[in-house]
Amino acid sequence: MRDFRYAAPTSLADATSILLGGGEVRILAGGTDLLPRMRDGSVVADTVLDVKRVPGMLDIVRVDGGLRLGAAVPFHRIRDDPRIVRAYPALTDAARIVGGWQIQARASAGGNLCNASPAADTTPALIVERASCRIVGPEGERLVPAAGFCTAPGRTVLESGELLTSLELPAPEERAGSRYVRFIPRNEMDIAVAGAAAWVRLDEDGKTVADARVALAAVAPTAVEAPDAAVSLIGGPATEAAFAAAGEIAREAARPITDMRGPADYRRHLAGVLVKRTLAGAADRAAGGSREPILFGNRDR
Amino acid sequence: MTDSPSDAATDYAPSRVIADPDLRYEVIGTRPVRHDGVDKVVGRAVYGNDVRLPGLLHGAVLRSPHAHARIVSIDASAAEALPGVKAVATSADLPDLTDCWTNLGEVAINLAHLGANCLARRKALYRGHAVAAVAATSAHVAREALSAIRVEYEVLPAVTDVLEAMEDDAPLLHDDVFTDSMGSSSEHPSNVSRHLVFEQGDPERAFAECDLVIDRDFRTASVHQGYIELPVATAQWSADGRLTVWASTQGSFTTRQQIAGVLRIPISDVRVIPCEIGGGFGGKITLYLEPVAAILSRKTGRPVKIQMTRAGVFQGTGPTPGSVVRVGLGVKDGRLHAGRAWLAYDAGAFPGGMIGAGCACVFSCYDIPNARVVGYDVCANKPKTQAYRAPGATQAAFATETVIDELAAALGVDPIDFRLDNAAVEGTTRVDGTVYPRIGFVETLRAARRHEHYTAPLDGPSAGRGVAAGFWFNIGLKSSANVHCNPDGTVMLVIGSTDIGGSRTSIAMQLAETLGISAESVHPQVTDTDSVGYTDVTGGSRVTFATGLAAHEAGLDLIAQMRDRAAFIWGCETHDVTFDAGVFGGPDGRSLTFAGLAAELPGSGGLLTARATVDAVGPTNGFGVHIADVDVDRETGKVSVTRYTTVQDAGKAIHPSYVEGQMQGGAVQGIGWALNEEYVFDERGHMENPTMLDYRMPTALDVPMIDTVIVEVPNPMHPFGVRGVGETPIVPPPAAIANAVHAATGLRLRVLPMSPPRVHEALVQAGADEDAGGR
Amino acid sequence: MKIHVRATVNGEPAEFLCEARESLLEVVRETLGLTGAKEGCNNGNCGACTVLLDGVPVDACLVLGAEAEGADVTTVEGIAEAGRLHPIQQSLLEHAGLQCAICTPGIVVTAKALLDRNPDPTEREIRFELAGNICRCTGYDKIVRSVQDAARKLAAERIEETSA
Amino acid sequence: MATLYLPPQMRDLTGGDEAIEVPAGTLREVVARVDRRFPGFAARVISEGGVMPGLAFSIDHSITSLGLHARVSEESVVHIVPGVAGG
Repeated sequence: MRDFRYAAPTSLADATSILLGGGEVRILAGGTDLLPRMRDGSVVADTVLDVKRVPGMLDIVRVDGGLRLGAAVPFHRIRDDPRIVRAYPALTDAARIVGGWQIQARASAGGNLCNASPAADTTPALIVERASCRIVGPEGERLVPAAGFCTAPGRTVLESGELLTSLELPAPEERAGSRYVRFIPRNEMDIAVAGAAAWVRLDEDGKTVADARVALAAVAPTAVEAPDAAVSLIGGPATEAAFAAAGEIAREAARPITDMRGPADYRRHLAGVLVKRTLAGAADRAAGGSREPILFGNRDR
Repeated sequence: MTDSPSDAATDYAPSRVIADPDLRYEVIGTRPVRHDGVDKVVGRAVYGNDVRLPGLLHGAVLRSPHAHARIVSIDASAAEALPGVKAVATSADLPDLTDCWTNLGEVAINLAHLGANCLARRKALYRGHAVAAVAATSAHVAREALSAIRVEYEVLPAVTDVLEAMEDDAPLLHDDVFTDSMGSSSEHPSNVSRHLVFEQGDPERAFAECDLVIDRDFRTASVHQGYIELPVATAQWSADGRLTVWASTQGSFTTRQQIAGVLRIPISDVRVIPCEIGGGFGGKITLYLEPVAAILSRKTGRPVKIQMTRAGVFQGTGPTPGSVVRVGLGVKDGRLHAGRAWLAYDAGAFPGGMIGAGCACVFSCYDIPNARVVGYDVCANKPKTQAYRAPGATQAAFATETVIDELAAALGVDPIDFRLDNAAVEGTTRVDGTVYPRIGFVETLRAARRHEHYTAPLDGPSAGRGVAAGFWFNIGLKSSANVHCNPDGTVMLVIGSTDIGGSRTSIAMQLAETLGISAESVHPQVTDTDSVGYTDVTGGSRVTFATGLAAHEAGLDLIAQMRDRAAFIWGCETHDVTFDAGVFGGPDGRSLTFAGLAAELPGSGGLLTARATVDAVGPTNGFGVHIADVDVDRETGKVSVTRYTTVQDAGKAIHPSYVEGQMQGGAVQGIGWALNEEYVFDERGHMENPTMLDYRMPTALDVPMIDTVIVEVPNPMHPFGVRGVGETPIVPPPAAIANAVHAATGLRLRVLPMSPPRVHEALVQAGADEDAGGR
Repeated sequence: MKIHVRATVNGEPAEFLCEARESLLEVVRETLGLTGAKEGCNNGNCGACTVLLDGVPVDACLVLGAEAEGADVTTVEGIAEAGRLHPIQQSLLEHAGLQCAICTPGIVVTAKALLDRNPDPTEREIRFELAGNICRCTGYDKIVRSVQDAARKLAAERIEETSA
Repeated sequence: MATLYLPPQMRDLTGGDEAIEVPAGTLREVVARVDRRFPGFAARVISEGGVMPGLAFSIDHSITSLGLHARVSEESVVHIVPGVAGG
């Protein structure tokens, strides 16, 4: 790759001015996507802007009962943070399975969002956790829901000079739980063929679904919600049959492509299977089940 | 043969060794720490890319973006003008060789093809074919300069599928390759470079006599050796004409021979220094970079190092052939009576796949009196295939072992019993006419049958168990060893076999046993082609067998010299001096230990050096039996291997830990081949997954512990009974797993890899068939 | 223009100049001469280049040299202390957990980090955390056993220290 | 007499016979004698004074590395097989 300017500003203002300073500027957080793409020539940069020294980028702080997650906080800190494990387990699930430990040591949820790969594992998790993306730019600050951040493969809502600084996770709700599962041919070090996140809140009886959300990975140009699948559950019993039916509905939200990682039909089928499984996991957690991530993706159900 | 408990010296026992209880050794069969171990765990061992030289330039290789194209012109002037760029090389810098063969011991190779594979001449024959190379002051500069080389291509239609490549109207790769049928040549050029037929008995009549006949079709994808070390070569062409090459190679001498042949220079002008090698599995026998680095060095007068990229490895170096195999077997009165097989293996861009081995292996485990085997070696627009651990055998065994399983099921016979009933034994004639010497297949089958795993309960309705057998020839070839005796009673052992997985120690242990000293008293080192006698490649499961034999013979030479010296010291005749278990004995009860006599050497005429060079015969054959448990996720089609046991005849395990390691490593490569590894080509013949992310080799999380049982049926042709071990373990896994998937699901999968979408589709299809049948 | 970087490497202060495009792997290997970390893929898929960055295993090929400013870098050369092998190194030797050994430096570094964090890992935990280190030779069995054995050795050392 | 077994694809030379009895000697002598009886044989197995690349002779069920120098005894059985390489 050709050489470039490396900048590691220590203030947001400096970062913004570098972003606006001209030339092709690429943002470096974990670098796990950027560097391979620069090496294979698919991305060219005049300036690489390392945002990890910008204040707040690596912080996890409590805000109003919720959590503010710096955009560059690496997955290994997300997966090990008891506050996240307890309150946002779908995010922990996703953080634990991106690449291997070495990748998790660098890659971040913010980077996952900005990279805007349809197969990003944490994006569906952020969507069902109702995370907001805090964006800072020359015009000031704005909040965008995680579900609306990616617009197409490799494209986001970020405008010129804007930077994703943090993810705002709302206060967790009572009797709620979440889960992310994905399907890969290996058990680690792979890209999702399909993925599904779910969030479920149960009624006080602990058996009826009070509210639900479902989001899918790798079956559409961006991570997408499957609201019909979620709505189908509300007011009904939290049973395997209901989750399976929701999975069938979720398939309709899938618009997968065929590529080297899997045929479209198979991906659509997987979407249904994974939604069923992820709903069961989320409901179990809502009912007080373990929030510890399950190590083997393989037998997860 | 009795089961003996595992080696008590270790606190874990992954392997049970089943051995002849009468054989007693002091060193052989123990598990010392390998001699090169510390360097390798602290990061000090010098691999090919760790070579540092003053003035070193870095090279990079430009690869064809097309699967098949005529190279109209190459204009490197813009690249040469870039700052930091010192030279550009193309095939014009290599001698234009017409058919010119060199014998590498195991195989003869066509140097014209080898040279044209190193740098494409006239045509690029696959996507990733090297077209030009740059030497520059840094690897970054060299890589950037590649984009400044202007190559004009005339793109030609490409063919990557082996059956399509056999069609008469297929795009023709070479106009000078004709079909060879055992010495007779086809009239017209063809992608089919070789046609083989083996036959014994009267298969046609025999099939008519059978009670049960099953014919099945199989396909396997191209898979890569997947060594972790990127191929790398450093060359320094000195003004005096001497060329020194630091190589990552399985064979320094065959590398020297290939370099000299491709560059048309005297072999004595080439010195190859083998570095530590980060995996090969057959893929680091052929040259890719060495001649290119050499000509760049000649052009610049400076040493040049080239390291491939990982994409370059996948796209430019040998996978093993993809295959289409049809196997039919017939049973009469419960015995295999007739066999027929049709095999087509893709050779890649140049002739010379593994079809000979495939044909000879397809029925090699069994006594099948009537058989006919037909094979084709087929050129296609893929990287030239190279050897990969038991090359050609796994594809064939996948077919045969699946059909065997189906026959056993149809007959209602236990699959191991069925194999026992039909097993090849000493005296069985293989389809290529070879008659087996003492082999251990029956013992291996029995050990598998007895293993607790075979009858352990399975967990759940989606679980299944399968077994399969595997065979590999093993080879002998040439090896040398020098032994220098030190006055402190230790010896230096100098060998030429590059050490890929602990062979320094397995060879040193054989010398130690011969000399009656400890393994730690032998200091083995691998040296360069100027410093030791000719030694063939580390491949063919031959090193512990053949280089071990050389070390043993050098040890015998040293003992003979030391007996002479003891006789001199004691004033007696040499024949009065005995040697037993490390002690020299003389008249009147005089004796000296090995160390005691070594201490006397400097003052009694000087220290001694011994040597041996052997052309080893009788490597005999390796047989293995694997038991695989799988769990099939019916909703996704994903197959998980939940338990795995390998049983293999090692002849005699010199260092059991490293024998187990070969069995475990081969099994896991076979599991990868079975489940997820494959070259995915698009319609243009471009590999779509040239990364270690998308070419999915097993991770630690994808496999269980691999249990091992070493069976020891000593090889009568080796002083310690050694048989080759390294290759056989990759042969059984795909069939064992396919048979396990059948046990779990009732489905027969006959295409590799058995990847989740493929298994899922088969499950859906079976469900649909069932529904249709129900209606 | 080269970038001036100050870091701690294997416990010693280190200063180096690098181009922005140079990875930490290139820096430790080419500039600092620490060739223990290996390049197997140069895109984070094999783990052969694993080093510790502030105590956490990373693929050195996916870190820019410039990012190491102020960081604490440990390569495989820094795992053994004063010539004494770390228990994971000793266990790999005793259990034949290496064959060609090109992946071994990465395995040593990751396993050391694992044992620092989790002194008594289960087989699954070992396999999970080592999944980013591809080994093509061993089939992982003996590597897993080596890590288990190293955990036992470390536990014994801790008991010894406590009783001493 | 030694016995040379021809692979199916060479039996056109002998009118279909699989086995040929030949007097012992070096492999070179054996090949020359067979060639005299069945002209064209040598051209199928010898190239540039050595064994044809890609072929190998197995004498008494062991591939010989001695090429045409190999000794064939009165009781020997000789097979012609394709060369096989290991990995």
